[in-house]
Amino acid sequence: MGIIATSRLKSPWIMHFDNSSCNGCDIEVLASLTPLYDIERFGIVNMGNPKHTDVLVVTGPVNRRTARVLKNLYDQIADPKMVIAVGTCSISGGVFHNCYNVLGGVDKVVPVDVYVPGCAARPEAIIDGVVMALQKLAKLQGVAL
Amino acid sequence: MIDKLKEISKDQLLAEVKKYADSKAKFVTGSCNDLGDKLEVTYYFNASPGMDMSALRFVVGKGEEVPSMTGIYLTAVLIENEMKELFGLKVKDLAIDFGGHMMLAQDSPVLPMLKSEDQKAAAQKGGK
Amino acid sequence: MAPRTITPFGPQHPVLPEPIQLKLTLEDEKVVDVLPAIGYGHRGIEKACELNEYPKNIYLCERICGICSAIHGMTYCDVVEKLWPLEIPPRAKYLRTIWAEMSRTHSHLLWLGLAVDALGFESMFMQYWRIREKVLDILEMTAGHRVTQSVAVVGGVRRDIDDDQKKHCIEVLKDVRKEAEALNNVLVNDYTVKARTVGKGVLSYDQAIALGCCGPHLRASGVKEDCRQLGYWAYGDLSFEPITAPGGDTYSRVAVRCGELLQAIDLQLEAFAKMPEGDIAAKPKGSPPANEAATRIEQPRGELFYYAKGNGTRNLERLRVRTPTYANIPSLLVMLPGCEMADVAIIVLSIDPCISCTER
Amino acid sequence: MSMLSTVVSNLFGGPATLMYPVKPREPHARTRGQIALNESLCDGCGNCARRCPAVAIEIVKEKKQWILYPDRCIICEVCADACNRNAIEVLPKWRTPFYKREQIVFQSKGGKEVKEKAGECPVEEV
Repeated sequence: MGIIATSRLKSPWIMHFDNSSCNGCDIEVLASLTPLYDIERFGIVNMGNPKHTDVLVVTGPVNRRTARVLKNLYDQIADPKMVIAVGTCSISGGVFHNCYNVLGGVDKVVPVDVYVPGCAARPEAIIDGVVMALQKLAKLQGVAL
Repeated sequence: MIDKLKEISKDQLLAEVKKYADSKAKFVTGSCNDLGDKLEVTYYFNASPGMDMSALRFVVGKGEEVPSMTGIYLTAVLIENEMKELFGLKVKDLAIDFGGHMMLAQDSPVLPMLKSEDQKAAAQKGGK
Repeated sequence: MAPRTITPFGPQHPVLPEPIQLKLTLEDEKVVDVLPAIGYGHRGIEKACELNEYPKNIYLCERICGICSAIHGMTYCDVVEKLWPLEIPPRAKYLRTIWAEMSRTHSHLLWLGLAVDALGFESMFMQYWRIREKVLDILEMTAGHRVTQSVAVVGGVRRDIDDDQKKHCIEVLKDVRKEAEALNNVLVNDYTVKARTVGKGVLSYDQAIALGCCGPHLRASGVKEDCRQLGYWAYGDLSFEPITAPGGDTYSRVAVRCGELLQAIDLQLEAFAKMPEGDIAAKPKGSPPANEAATRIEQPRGELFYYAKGNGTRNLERLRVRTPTYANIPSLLVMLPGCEMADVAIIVLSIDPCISCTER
Repeated sequence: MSMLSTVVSNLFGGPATLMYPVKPREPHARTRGQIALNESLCDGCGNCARRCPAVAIEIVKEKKQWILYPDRCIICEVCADACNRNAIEVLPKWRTPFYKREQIVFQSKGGKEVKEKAGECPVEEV
């Protein structure tokens, strides 16, 4: 199993899901794929399919309709999985704290491993967040990163 | 102050909207205000091409039915559904009826845009 | 008659980063009917704006949409200023114009990138986004953040652009213009792009008006209509002429946005040259009076409509936001039936959908 | 073929990529990264907490504490503009991600006390 666990850390596949964010963080997640930041050089690939995914990147506050979708996507991802909440509003609801249709942060619905603050979170911070998630995963599985 | 605002009654609505449609005006949007026991609905139109905007406004009681203008302007379907959902405006004969769940989910608050008692009290106090 | 199937498109789809669902009724590969299901991004911002004190709403309104957040914030300030009414200083007008056009530049670059990516032209996507980073960099330098600029305040703007920054901005913009022009030439003349877009998702002049479309989507159907013609902020002093295209198809929409991208850079350069010295903000007196106002501002995606009603307190009685995508979604009901399943993605993208705007 | 000029200029133009973790980019002077309190200037007037659109600042008058919730802060800089004594600094470096949501407590006119170091990994050694 050692080789699989190590390869997972060397090339994590991420999936991005937008709850009901303002688009700012989504665009920054996308921007980190493009030439200036280019996260693919770390072996990180953006996937559209939850079954292939190791890391779920969630942006935006959970609202009453996307809560179900998010839970669904989370359940479809195979173990071990990591969830990263990107952006202030996905951590706690942030500026949307008194909107009636917002439930709050992502951690009200699924467990979150790493929180990336910022409004919108900078691509550098997102890269840091993914690396921190991998560190946690390495520790959990007892393999060296 | 809204420029070129025309106050009408709800029975005149379809006839007035038809006039706009015949003159090839563009539907801009609508807005709804909660006036306590009544709802104030305003529709905005733009004489196209150009940037000349005018508005129609009518006031209805909260239980009254309002005719839908989706037969004339299909694009009003989103705003009429939204007003129905968020304010409880009773629009009849909608072209596409989302059944009260266009914006809101099953467990969302009902008619969330209506003013709460606290809000009314705060507005009264500040107005003096 | 071929058997019909209903295929969902979204809410989590690789082409659209945002949640929207289209229920497509298909007959083999042909779309015969479409029903949009929205509401995945509904937060209830309009209500929260009534509950907050009015200066806080600037930051909430900016987060209606992260792509054109500067314009949302400035439009909110504009409509609240109309309640007094309050005149803003000339330099603030120019600064607002510059930031608005900078947002337009980066938004169009973003859209062009996403559109060519939906066509499968991935290297071009990377090229557009590479230039876009330069625009984001000058936004960060002048406003403080790449995405949420937070430059607007009721009465003017919060930050000034000094001479060094101005010089740097002009340099970068000229560079971006040169590179964008080269890429646009490739895009509009490319054989594959033409094959995928010409004659797809056609919307005629009359249909576009009857469906109440706005922005580049409307201008691609030949309607010469742009809110910047109203001459708000500094647009009255700049040489501005709306860009239109006659076709009404996806190709025209690409062409209009290519033109507007270069025009936005020209407008910024002109505004930089004409910008007067002076204050950057006027101070509002007291709370917004009991009055109502509506304002229309051109956003990258089209006309942004704000309606505000004050009641003399520090809270607003009502704020209504109509965003351009809200007006453009009904046109999908006309454009999609009859097209092939494979073209759905590019036709949906061609209205430049911004779902978080639409649902607030 | 018309793409050729772009291709050639990219070939010789050097990489566009920023080697991020190795070579971080220079932040601009105006960049809004995170906020911090200069404890020696703060008098606990509460202007910042009242104006904050995201309710990220809390002031406990009795203990003279200024509490920042980094998980709510949207870095809009309103607090820094509202402060009459310029006690709130905006630093250009973005806040690093964290494993646990923690509040950061500043002691007005006193030492700084952080409840738990935000960056530490909470997982126990197996």
